[in-house]
Amino acid sequence: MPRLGYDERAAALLVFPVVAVLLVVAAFPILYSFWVSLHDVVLTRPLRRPFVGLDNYLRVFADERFWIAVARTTVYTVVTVAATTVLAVLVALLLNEAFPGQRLLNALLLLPWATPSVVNGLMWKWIYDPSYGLLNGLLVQLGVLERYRAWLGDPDLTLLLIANAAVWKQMPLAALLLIVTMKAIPEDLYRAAKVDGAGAFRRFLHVTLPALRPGLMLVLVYETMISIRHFDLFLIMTQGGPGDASFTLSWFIYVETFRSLRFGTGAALSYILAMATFLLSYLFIRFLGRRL
Amino acid sequence: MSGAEDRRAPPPGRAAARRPVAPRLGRGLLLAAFSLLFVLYVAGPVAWLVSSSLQTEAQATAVPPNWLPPEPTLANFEAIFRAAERVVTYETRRQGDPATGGFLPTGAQNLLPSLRNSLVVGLWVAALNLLLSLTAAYAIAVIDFRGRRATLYTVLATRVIPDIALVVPLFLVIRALGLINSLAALVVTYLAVTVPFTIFILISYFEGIPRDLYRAARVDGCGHWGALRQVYLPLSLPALVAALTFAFLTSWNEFVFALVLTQNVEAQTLPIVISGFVMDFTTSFSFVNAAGVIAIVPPVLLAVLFQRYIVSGLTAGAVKG
Amino acid sequence: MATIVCEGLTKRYGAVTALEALDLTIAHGEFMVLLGPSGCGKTTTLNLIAGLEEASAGRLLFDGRDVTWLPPHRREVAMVFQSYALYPNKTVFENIAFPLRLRRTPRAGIERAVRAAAEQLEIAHLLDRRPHQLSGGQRQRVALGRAIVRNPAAFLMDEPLSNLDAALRLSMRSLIKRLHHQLRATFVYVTHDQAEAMTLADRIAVMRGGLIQQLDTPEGIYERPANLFVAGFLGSPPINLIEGRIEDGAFRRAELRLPAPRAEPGREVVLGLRPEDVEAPAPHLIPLAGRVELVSPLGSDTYAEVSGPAGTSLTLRVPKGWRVREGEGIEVGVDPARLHLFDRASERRIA
Amino acid sequence: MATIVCEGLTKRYGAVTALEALDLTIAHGEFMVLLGPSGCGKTTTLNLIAGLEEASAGRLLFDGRDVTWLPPHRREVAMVFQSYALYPNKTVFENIAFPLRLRRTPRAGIERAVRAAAEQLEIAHLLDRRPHQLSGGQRQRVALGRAIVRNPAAFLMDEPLSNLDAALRLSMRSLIKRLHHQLRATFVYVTHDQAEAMTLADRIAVMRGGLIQQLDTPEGIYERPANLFVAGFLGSPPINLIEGRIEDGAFRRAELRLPAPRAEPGREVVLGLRPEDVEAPAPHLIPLAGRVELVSPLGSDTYAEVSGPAGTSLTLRVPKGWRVREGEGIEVGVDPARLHLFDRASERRIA
Amino acid sequence: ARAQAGGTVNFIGWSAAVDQVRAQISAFERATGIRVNYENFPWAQFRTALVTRLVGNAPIDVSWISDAWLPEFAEAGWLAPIDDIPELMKYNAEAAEYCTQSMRYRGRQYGLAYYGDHMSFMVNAELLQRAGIAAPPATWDEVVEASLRIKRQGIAEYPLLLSLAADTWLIEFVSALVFSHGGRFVDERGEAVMADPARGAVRAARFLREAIHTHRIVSPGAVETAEINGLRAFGSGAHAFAIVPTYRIRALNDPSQSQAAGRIRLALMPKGGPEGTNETCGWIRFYGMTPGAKNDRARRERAVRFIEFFGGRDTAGNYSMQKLLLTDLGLPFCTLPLNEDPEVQGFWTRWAGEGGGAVIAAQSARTRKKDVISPWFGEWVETANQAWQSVCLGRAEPEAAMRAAAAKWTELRRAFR
Ligand SMILES: Nc1ncnc2c1ncn2[C@@H]1O[C@H](COP(=O)(O)OP(=O)(O)OP(=O)(O)O)[C@@H](O)[C@H]1O
Ligand SMILES: Nc1ncnc2c1ncn2[C@@H]1O[C@H](COP(=O)(O)OP(=O)(O)OP(=O)(O)O)[C@@H](O)[C@H]1O
Ligand SMILES: [Mg+2]
Ligand SMILES: [Mg+2]
Repeated sequence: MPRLGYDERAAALLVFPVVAVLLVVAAFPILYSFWVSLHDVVLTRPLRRPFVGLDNYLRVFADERFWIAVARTTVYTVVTVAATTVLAVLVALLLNEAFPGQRLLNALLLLPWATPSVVNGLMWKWIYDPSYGLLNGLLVQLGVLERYRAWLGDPDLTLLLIANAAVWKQMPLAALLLIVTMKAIPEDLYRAAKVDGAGAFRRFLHVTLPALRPGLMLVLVYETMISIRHFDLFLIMTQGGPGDASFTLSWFIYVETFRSLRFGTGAALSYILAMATFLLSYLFIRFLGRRL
Repeated sequence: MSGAEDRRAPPPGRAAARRPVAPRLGRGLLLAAFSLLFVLYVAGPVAWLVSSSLQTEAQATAVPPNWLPPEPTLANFEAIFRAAERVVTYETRRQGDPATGGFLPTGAQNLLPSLRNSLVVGLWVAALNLLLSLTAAYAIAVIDFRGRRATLYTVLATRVIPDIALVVPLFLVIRALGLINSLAALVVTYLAVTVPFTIFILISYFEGIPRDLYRAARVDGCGHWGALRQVYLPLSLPALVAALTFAFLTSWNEFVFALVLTQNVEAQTLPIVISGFVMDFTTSFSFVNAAGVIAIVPPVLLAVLFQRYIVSGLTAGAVKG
Repeated sequence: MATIVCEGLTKRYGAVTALEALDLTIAHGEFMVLLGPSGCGKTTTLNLIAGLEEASAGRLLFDGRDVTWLPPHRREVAMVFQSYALYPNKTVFENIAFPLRLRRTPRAGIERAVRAAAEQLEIAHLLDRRPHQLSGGQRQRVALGRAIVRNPAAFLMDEPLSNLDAALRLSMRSLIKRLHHQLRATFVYVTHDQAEAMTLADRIAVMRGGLIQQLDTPEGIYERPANLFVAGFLGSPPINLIEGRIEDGAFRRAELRLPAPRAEPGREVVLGLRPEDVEAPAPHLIPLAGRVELVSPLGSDTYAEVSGPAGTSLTLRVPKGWRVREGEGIEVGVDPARLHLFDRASERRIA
Repeated sequence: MATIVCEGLTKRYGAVTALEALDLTIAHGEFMVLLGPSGCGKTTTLNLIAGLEEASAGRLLFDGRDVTWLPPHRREVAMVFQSYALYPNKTVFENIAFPLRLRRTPRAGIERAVRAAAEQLEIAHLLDRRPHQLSGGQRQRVALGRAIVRNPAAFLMDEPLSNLDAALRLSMRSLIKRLHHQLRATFVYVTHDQAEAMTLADRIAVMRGGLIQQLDTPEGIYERPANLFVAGFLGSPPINLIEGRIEDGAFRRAELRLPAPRAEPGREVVLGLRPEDVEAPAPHLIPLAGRVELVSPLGSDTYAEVSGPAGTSLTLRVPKGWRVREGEGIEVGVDPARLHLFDRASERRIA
Repeated sequence: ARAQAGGTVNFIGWSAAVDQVRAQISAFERATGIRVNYENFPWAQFRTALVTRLVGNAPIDVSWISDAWLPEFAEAGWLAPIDDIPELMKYNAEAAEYCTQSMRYRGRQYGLAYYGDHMSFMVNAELLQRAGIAAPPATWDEVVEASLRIKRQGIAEYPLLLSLAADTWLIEFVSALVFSHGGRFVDERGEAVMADPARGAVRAARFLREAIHTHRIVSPGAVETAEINGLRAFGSGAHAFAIVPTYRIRALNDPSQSQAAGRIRLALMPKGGPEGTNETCGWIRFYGMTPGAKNDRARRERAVRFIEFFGGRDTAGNYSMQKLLLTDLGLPFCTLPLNEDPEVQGFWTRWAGEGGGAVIAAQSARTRKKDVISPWFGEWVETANQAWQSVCLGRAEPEAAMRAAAAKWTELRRAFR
């Protein structure tokens, strides 16, 4: 059967600009770092960078630090993504209501997101500071705490506290995506659910939540993608410490690449992380996406 | 045929029964409580940022904390807005002392130019991003072409590799393009960084637009471009606002790429300049916070401008069933 | 079961008044059909009864209780939406089961009820599909299914059969009738199908522009339309209307003369003659002759457009077994008892 | 104007076959009505003709040109969607004007065309509203308006009048008819309304389960249904079907005996009698007696359910002017020429 | 005089002393006619930015370099030796030996100093006085004793302040502790000895652990206290003792920057344990030249003049930059002749108190460079940092932690061959 291919041609034309930009800016770096991951590139030995196949990957798997990093990354990512998502749903529900002042709250929502990451990191580090931090100040003034204490220095809390700083900053995007998804839910469905006898909570459960699927997919995919690779907060707040309490994969990659100058294993680590990220995203998309 | 209107005079208006207050009150209280929590959580830290930017360094690091500025001072802001490009010589150099309030980190004069750089980059990225991702998202969401899903996954896959691994090769690319230390370098980089996800945002929204509308447009005589412009564009305003905000703020926030791709005030963006205030010898938190406050203002203003496009019921009444 | 009382219910959308001071009492277990031209406020009425819109004025009582401000999910009414409003993420089964789930019906009970409903609606083979995989008529039946599995105080149905074929519509109609008999629930039903309205309704409310024009039994509405509008609205093809005046106890228009004993002399009137109210000429009938202009065979019946006496143009149903041809003459008989007379100024029925 | 030829058009959705090897030729300027039960593939056929779905197999020709893969906007067809598919962001005016704008019609021309169409559709007062501010029937008319302002090669209309009241439907019907006469464009029209189908169609295609059952003129379909399905599908209330066998040139079932001269003896058959095909008894008619079980007055007509001879249950239209009561006897006459005979096994028409 | 030489020098540094650098650049440009293209990044991101540029072959001529990076950068071929450039080598004669040593790798010298400093032991004289302690403690045991006394009297919750956050400063802080305990990380042959309980590293680790967990004289928050936060905390007057880079003395005694101003005094690094010495750890930062600059005649000439002007004497023959850094920021220098400068002497007296200058000089003479500097330092120090932090957190035995650090050292050293 002859196929005219109008659709194919239109699609190609419409997708082309993006592909072009990505080819120019993204393709080379990605392929280059993949090439590096297959070679023993250690910058302190510039003259030898032999092809080593998957050796870098094997080396990484054999490194106990890798497994520590995997554990830290898992905790951090799960906490961050879960907290962001839950908070975002709540915030979206609030801001999707019509009430006086709702527009103001909508504007406030942008505040954390618009705070530059550098400022965000410093601000939270300051808030957590053991000798003049606000958290200490607040808790002492409220009588919860007797005297100032170390927060980030407590290895059991470090990841959670960094996660909190991350959640604070990331939640607005997640909430915005969910709000936008909510705005697209046909009013008719709520009307049907009301008539079917659903109160506010059941309407949320049976109408809002299912309809939020695409939004949740966006949120989960994006938050996973960035949380699992989060880096700047660690640089500013703990540098992997105390001990190895915040030694995450992305921090490991940074250390391996820019501190140890081992570009080969750094790239291999990056690709391992990339695979994990992609797999997770794929699962979210397949699970929550409609036609994707 | 029916000549005169047969309109019964409306019966004397029986007013509707008074709407009961209790349920409204309950809802109001609930909303108020949640709003309060929301404001505390979201705006609390920023409020502290503002408050500390109005304090001197010593006041800001006092124990117990000064929640409100004891003697509000605009010195930090004045410093930023007064800071002018100057020739630094032995005579005009500054000897740092962060606590006096008169302290001004070197580079303060770069803050406003970098604000401009950030704005320019952000707006370009947002605009170009929209062009690129709208078309691509439309193609992927609406057109049934071979490789539809593969395209999406490939595009997304460009964003799974940690930035830190891409820094060096990206530097090589931008250098090869001769764009080092230019805003254009940042614009293309951020496009590549943001486009995959904005495409994704738009796709997931487009899929929710009734397909019969697309069909109607096609039958009425729209090609794909027409359907995109006439149906998908106007009906996805909220998603467009989200995507725009995302693209803008991502460029606004981005740090690592800007760090390696720019060299000076010609192209440096806000985060780079602000992080430059965090110096080895003298860091003024109150000043950094003042800069942070200034950095927050433009995007929030923009957001307020665009927020009215985030509305519901855009497709109400379009289709039945 | 519920008595539904609307007291001066009014609904305004900005400058548009969709419903104007509606007074309507629907008895326990009554089957009320709302009839009226497009945009007359039928859907609005249902929405107000269901609580989906806020009344601009007026009160609504269920069994004497003021429910004007009661939220819809506390009202225990089932509704079939004109736009279906199916849950796109749920399968057909889940769509129909949803109201039952909300009422914590046991799993087995739900299964049984949904299957039974689907069986009756002839969509049992579609239970696993999602709404977007259904045809228009199938969707409409799912919407109907979602209502009929319930046992509410009142059913509100907004043109629930409009997209079904005649055969299916017939069986759905009897399904609804059975449901009504079984549950004795109150029904408020919107339809444009005269056969549906006539067979289902205990009473019909004919509406126009947000106002009720006539509220009566089906026969009452059809045989004694309260005004020109109601007369013209029911019946397809519609009633023939002829303007004239009463003289000497008879309707007169030029050479046309028809007996009208009870009418006040000198009045300007409109005479109504339904197309189907003509028969073969007979002694007890008034003869009516004309020329056939156009013949439309509808299968079951044939209609003819006839240029009648006094410059009138009439649509008549050709009596069974007759063969008529365009351009030929025709002569029929009319039973004077089946003529309708309306005042031309007030448009009200005279006789 | 276009001849539309479907050659083996097939559409599958996964395991579901919506349309199976459809062969259909629609001539230049023909008015083709698609008729069939819900879910039989009517909408699918329109979608394929418009190019909105990809055929799984088969070809589509417009005027002999293969357009199977031609994108919809190059096909110059206008379509009224079953779901209306109005542009929610555009006003009614803009909705109707949209196809004209796309064709770069001059501003004044658009204004005129849209106003004229709106006038005819009785929605001229709604031109500034947006779709969500309209009632169901008003939306449907906007959808219709968007099609009729155009001058395409073919009109595809999917139940365009289903949500309109009878009066409006009648005037819309004649509007469409006029349009057809004026433009002599090809029409493919889906409806469930028998009157619409009969009055508008040049030919009717009766479909079932993705297959065409009969393709014929309206009279042909009604009077000579090709099989049991078609016979049962048209007519409301539907045809009465009585099973029996042919003996001695007559249909027999127990004591019931009706002449059937042309039928092959010994065959198992089904006899069809339409409810309206009974009259007052007369010498040239076959008498038929029974007991009235249920009377349903529809206004224009009254139907009776009658338990007839040989344990049959028949629905009959009560001849004009008769008064029947439930429980009483009734006797009517049947014209043998109006009886339908079908083979019981193949369900095909015999005579 | 020699103006109009023209051309540009590309110089890259971290965001420190920016105004001083720019002032000097103005002078340099005026004096030589060579333009300077000056880029700076925050210290935290400096290595990332610099490495990227170096890998990407960006046209850098001169860069600030930390002594810790020297072996790595030299091995990577990013730094060119300058010992064949007499204009620069002549300054060795006037430089502290320790500084020159710190810029050497495998026998070659790679630059001229930007500044050189060491970790100092500082006390808050007022708190000592309030606690009735006459003289600063001379050993770490005495520090513990004094701290406990101060703590008991409620004068300070955590009398000893240590900044042990996991950043680039950590190795310098712990090296000071280790050296003062008479310990070494590595011996002269480069073998790891840090795990040897007889050599000071383990003893230092044990001291840390006890100070935090047994005596509670050091805050558990030390592991998140970065150098600058430590400075603020000490300046707030809440601590009696601290290890602080010497140059901080200026800020600490500046009333506009510190509440404890005027009360901070310097003392020799306490001795730890039986083999204890007063040794401390020093470091230097220097001007390095890239091979790209060195291999191009014109660029090389400009770079040499730049380095000389900044790291040596300016065209007028003065050590202007060094003096600027000292007087503005308190940064100590490597150039011995400046010690005789009355202004410099006045500076020390003003900010470090009477005799302060002498303590600095004495401590300076007891300064060792980090013995762990090596081509694998960058990689090893991550492990070492974790080990030290684990000790501070009480999550690892000092011996085990040092063994882990030693093992890593040995492994990396072997692998490098
Ligand atoms: N996306 C789909 N997936 C699976 N089956 C589908 C899909 N779309 C339609 N069908 C099925 O295809 C058949 C034909 O559908 P179509 O819409 O053509 O019916 P129709 O004749 O228009 O019916 P109606 O009168 O109810 O509108 C139906 O049985 C329907 O369930
Ligand atoms: N949101 C709205 N804004 C303005 N007018 C509205 C709105 N909704 C409905 N209307 C108008 O109110 C009137 C009544 O609408 P309603 O839907 O009740 O009509 P209906 O009787 O159900 O008609 P149909 O048979 O066409 O469905 C209509 O004229 C309609 O145009
Ligand atoms: Mg309606
Ligand atoms: Mg259909």
